[in-house]
Amino acid sequence: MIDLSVQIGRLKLKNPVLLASGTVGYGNEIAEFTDLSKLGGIVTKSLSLKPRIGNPPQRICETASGMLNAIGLANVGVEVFIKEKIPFLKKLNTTIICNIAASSIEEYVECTRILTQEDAIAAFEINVSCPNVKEGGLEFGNNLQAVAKITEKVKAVTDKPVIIKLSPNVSRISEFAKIVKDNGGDAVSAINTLVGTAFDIWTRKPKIKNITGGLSGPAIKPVALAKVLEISRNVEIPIIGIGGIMNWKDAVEFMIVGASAFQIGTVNFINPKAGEEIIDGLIEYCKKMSINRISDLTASYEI
Amino acid sequence: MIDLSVQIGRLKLKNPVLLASGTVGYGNEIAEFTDLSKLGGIVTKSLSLKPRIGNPPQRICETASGMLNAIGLANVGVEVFIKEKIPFLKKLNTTIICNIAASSIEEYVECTRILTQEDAIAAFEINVSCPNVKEGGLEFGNNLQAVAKITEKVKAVTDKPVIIKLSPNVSRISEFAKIVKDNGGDAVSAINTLVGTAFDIWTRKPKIKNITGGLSGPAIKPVALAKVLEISRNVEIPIIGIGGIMNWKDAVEFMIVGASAFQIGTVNFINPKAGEEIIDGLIEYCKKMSINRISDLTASYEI
Amino acid sequence: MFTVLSTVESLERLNKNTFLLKVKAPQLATAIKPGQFCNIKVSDADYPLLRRPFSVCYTDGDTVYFMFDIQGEGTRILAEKKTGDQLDILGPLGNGFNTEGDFEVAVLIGGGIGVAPFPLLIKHLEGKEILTFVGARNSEQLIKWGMRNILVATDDGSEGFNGNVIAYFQSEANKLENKKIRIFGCGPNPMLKALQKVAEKKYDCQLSIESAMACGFGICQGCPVKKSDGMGYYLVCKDGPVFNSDQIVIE
Amino acid sequence: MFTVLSTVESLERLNKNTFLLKVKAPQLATAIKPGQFCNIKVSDADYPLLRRPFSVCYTDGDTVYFMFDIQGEGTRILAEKKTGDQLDILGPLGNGFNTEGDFEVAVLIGGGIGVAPFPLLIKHLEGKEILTFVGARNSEQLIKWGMRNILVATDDGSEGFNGNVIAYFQSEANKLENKKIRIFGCGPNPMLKALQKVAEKKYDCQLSIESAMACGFGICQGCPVKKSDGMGYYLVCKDGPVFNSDQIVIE
Ligand SMILES: Cc1cc2nc3c(=O)[nH]c(=O)nc-3n(C[C@H](O)[C@H](O)[C@H](O)COP(=O)(O)OP(=O)(O)OC[C@H]3O[C@@H](n4cnc5c(N)ncnc54)[C@H](O)[C@@H]3O)c2cc1C
Ligand SMILES: Cc1cc2nc3c(=O)[nH]c(=O)nc-3n(C[C@H](O)[C@H](O)[C@H](O)COP(=O)(O)OP(=O)(O)OC[C@H]3O[C@@H](n4cnc5c(N)ncnc54)[C@H](O)[C@@H]3O)c2cc1C
Ligand SMILES: Cc1cc2nc3c(=O)[nH]c(=O)nc-3n(C[C@H](O)[C@H](O)[C@H](O)COP(=O)(O)O)c2cc1C
Ligand SMILES: Cc1cc2nc3c(=O)[nH]c(=O)nc-3n(C[C@H](O)[C@H](O)[C@H](O)COP(=O)(O)O)c2cc1C
Ligand code: FES
Ligand code: FES
Repeated sequence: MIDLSVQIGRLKLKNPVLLASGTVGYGNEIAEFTDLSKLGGIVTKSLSLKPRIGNPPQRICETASGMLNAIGLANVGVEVFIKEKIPFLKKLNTTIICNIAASSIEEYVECTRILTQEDAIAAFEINVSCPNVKEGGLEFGNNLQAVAKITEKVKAVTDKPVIIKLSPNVSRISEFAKIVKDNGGDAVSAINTLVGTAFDIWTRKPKIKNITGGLSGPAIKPVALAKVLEISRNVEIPIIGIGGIMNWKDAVEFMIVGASAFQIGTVNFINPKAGEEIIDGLIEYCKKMSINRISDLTASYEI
Repeated sequence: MIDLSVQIGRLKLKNPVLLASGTVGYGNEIAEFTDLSKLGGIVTKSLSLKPRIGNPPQRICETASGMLNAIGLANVGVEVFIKEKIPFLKKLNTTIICNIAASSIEEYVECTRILTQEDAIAAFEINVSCPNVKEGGLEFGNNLQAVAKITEKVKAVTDKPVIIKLSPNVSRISEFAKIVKDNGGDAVSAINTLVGTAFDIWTRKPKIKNITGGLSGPAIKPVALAKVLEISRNVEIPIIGIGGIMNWKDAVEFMIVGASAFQIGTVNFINPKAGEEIIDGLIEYCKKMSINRISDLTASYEI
Repeated sequence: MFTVLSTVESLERLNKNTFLLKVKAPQLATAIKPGQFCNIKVSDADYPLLRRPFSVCYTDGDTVYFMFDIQGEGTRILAEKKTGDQLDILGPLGNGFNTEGDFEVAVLIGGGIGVAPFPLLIKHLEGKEILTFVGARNSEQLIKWGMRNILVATDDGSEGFNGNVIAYFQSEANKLENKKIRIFGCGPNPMLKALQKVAEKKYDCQLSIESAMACGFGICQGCPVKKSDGMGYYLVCKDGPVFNSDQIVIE
Repeated sequence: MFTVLSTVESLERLNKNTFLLKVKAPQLATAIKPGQFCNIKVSDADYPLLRRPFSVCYTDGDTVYFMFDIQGEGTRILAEKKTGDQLDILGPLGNGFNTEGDFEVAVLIGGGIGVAPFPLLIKHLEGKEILTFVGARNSEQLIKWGMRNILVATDDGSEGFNGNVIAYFQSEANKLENKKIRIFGCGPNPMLKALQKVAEKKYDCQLSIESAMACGFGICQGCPVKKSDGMGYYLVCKDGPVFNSDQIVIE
């Protein structure tokens, strides 16, 4: 028997497969396709204190081996989330990581303070890196002091593990991982989407109403791997790898370069059973490689 | 007749199509496939003062809609370039832009000082952004002060236009464009490759000996477009757009978001006649859109 | 909602740009309602990345029909499928047309490939009087497969009414004045916008609309359409693709 | 060097994993020398992105032959080509084997798909005595198409010599002692390394080597192989793919 469980700081997952924020909603639709209880966990859509209706259309567009999105953090807000979404999430029998995106440090703190009382939530992922909202998002994610402060203040209001989701749109992501660690953060997720755009050459208008969007999918995998490797080689902090994972091979690659667990995003849109299939693939791989504990893969690169 | 000529500061090109540094060598091999005299110009492989043998294999690997390279700036050095390559380049009847990559500010200056005496060279492109050499490269490209100094010092030793090739591996590329402008730079090229990596899951070794490489090709086009747009909206400086251009449509997109000219790189490996084909496509597009001067396309986005 | 590996039974060319694809997919064929759509993976590889949404055109026993126009790379690949090929389909998606309720005449108005969902709709409208307005640029691009009581309009007048399909409907509408009608519209946005205006406060009207989509089943939030009450957005894939004409604002 | 749009004449399966592809490409057929290769665009789309390099296997009139193993996505797509399909080929590339000079016996040693360039080489070796050592994992994977005077070695002993092809050659080498021989080797790196050692200072030996490649014609510098004199790198695509055994260091 292969031990698939992994530990992200104090957070134990039955396996390293997480569904990424913004790519599973609140779990209900995807549950029709796949048995979520088999997964390591799901990360819920970024929540803000008040509901957000999101950006006007067009919100997405396909690119070479990738897609751009500017959803604008459409979400139901903390109150409705607790009332309407948590009851369903509770029944899933998988680890629930609650992702929070806010426009001010105070809002991050306030959301966490309220949500930490919910037993269903095992940990928080703090999204300081959404490129698609004007007020906060990118500004925070590219600012070491802001990330330090958010980490520190959020930690102060919750006992649950706090994971900071980092922006790839920076020169040295490891500096951000370090500041998260120094301010008590339990782990980092890397990466969120890259800022990108696309224009219609006949109308000369952006294909996405928000002008720029976040690039995800296989196109960004090499960048994401390099970011995870950079953190892994420079900072001692658990890493959740994200970016372009389509199958178990990609997932293994992320663990090798340093990830303790990983999230799958865009692939859920194409193959909502990808999470389960990846678990099967991981087991086969471990057998072939005579690996007993999947966590031994983490940062097992040979350089 | 459509006027295809474009002006990059003081540099006039017969059309906006340039072949990117490192993807045409010194022009001789690709000349077998395509009539280089039809193109706007070619940018020669990054030169350093002394020859460099480059990185050990494996230097390249394919990724989803992209490729990683870590050539390590293999080049013949300034002396051999002048003696052996310039005579051929002279005969091409196209604009020659000489790209320089160095490990110190002094080396940049020294290379430029020597090369500026060559009539065949119309302009310099200063590569402050190669991710694949340890000493300089990335360090310079991510450091505003270094870019300022390189621009200023290189400008001091040449009367020819100086184009600074910017790194995309930064938070705000427009800050770099601004510092180039403030220090007398004539134009910027954007973008160089994104830092990326790939690992073999069976050996757990990097697929590229240098561990990380530069990501190019269609995968990076959305990122490159966003960087060009960011510069275009924030700094008044001519921009040469680069990144993932495969055909005339991609080229038009770059001009719409702000490029005065553009460079094609990876596509030369796949279709060495791409440059000529793009010119044909541009002409057709202009006809359809009733555009008389291609330069009217630059920054013609409707936002 | 589920994914199935269907088998291509045939691919037929209906006109220069339009194809009729039949796949064997028993589970889907049973589950589908008119106006619903499926999200199809056009190739085994990760390219093109996203699935492509297509209305279900018709079902017959175990067989599901799709009608599509070649638009770009994805539909080009789809048009190369051969009998026996496997096709990964996700569906059924969306809400479909509401055929319940009290009306005598079903007026179907379709522009271009917008007629795709009508054959199955017609099957479900048994017992009603049906009129199908079919519009196209020219007679070569007209799609008549599976339609009933066809009234043709072409932009260039090469067949039928000379003009757009909404104008044609308006010119014929007086003949329907004494009957209780319900309109089912599907086509490009400008057409739907015009239809919406015509229907305003006058006709019972359902519109099937398109949107860029990533998932097709409600998890990406990529497919918003503005609610007419100003209270944010519906998701086209989940809340639609069929809406009552007065529910939404078409851009 | 040029690009041509060739037409697929046939695709034949030689064994479980190996295919023989024939394309009509007159200009190429005339230009090509044994040991040269071509860089093939396996699909019309931008996916897979890069061309795939393949040795020319044989030429016959206007027809060029390639022999290939399915390895990954690119060769999988190539194996689906049908008669009449167009194929964009860039070539001829590299330097090819040197068949000039003074030798009596040509000893061809190939491992796996490494035998691909031998049929054309054999054609150009007319008048010489030829011995072809063909190695494979097992008899199922042996490739004999277009070879002459075949000496078989299989790793599992299922056919011919039980062991690798270099060991087999060594065991036979004494029979050639009085003749002037030239070795032509092609196959996986470990095999070539072993052959290089065997040939050292003893045999005239040319090796055709592989490398990851982007362009195939000398502009990307992606395909270095270390020079044995320590003075940097050769480019496999331009300076090779055939090298004298003592010119290079194989990793
Ligand atoms: C609910 C729904 C039902 C549809 N039913 C049909 C149908 O029955 N028959 C038919 O021919 N077409 C239908 N379409 C449109 C069809 O999805 C597009 O023509 C197809 O996605 C184009 O893909 P492509 O790769 O050929 O084009 P490309 O232009 O290369 O596609 C690029 C991207 O844009 C998206 N896209 C392009 N056009 C559209 C569009 N009109 N709507 C949504 N996304 C688009 C693609 O999905 C892809 O992600 C429907 C669309 C929706 C949303
Ligand atoms: C000069 C030369 C001649 C060759 N001749 C033949 C031949 O005659 N018959 C044959 O079957 N194969 C030959 N090969 C190997 C062939 O190029 C690869 O098998 C093929 O590129 C694999 O592509 P893929 O997409 O199927 O595999 P993937 O593994 O999916 O390819 C991924 C990437 O790796 C590269 N790659 C993978 N394997 C190799 C390899 N062995 N050498 C170089 N690049 C590789 C591909 O080109 C691609 O860029 C030759 C290679 C070289 C360099
Ligand atoms: C449509 C869409 C919506 C997303 N929404 C969020 C979000 O609300 N919060 C967040 O932290 N990340 C969000 N992301 C980013 C993903 O969680 C993930 O970091 C990114 O997509 C890269 O992974 P992938 O390549 O596997 O998709 C979103 C991504 C997509 C494609
Ligand atoms: C193999 C390779 C070598 C390159 N070498 C250089 C170089 O020497 N100097 C430089 O400034 N850029 C170099 N580049 C970067 C390109 O000039 C270009 O900026 C980048 O590839 C993005 O454009 P593309 O997507 O069109 O390839 C190289 C790119 C590739 C793929
Ligand atoms: S397409 Fe994903 S929510 Fe509608
Ligand atoms: S493959 Fe490009 S130089 Fe050899």
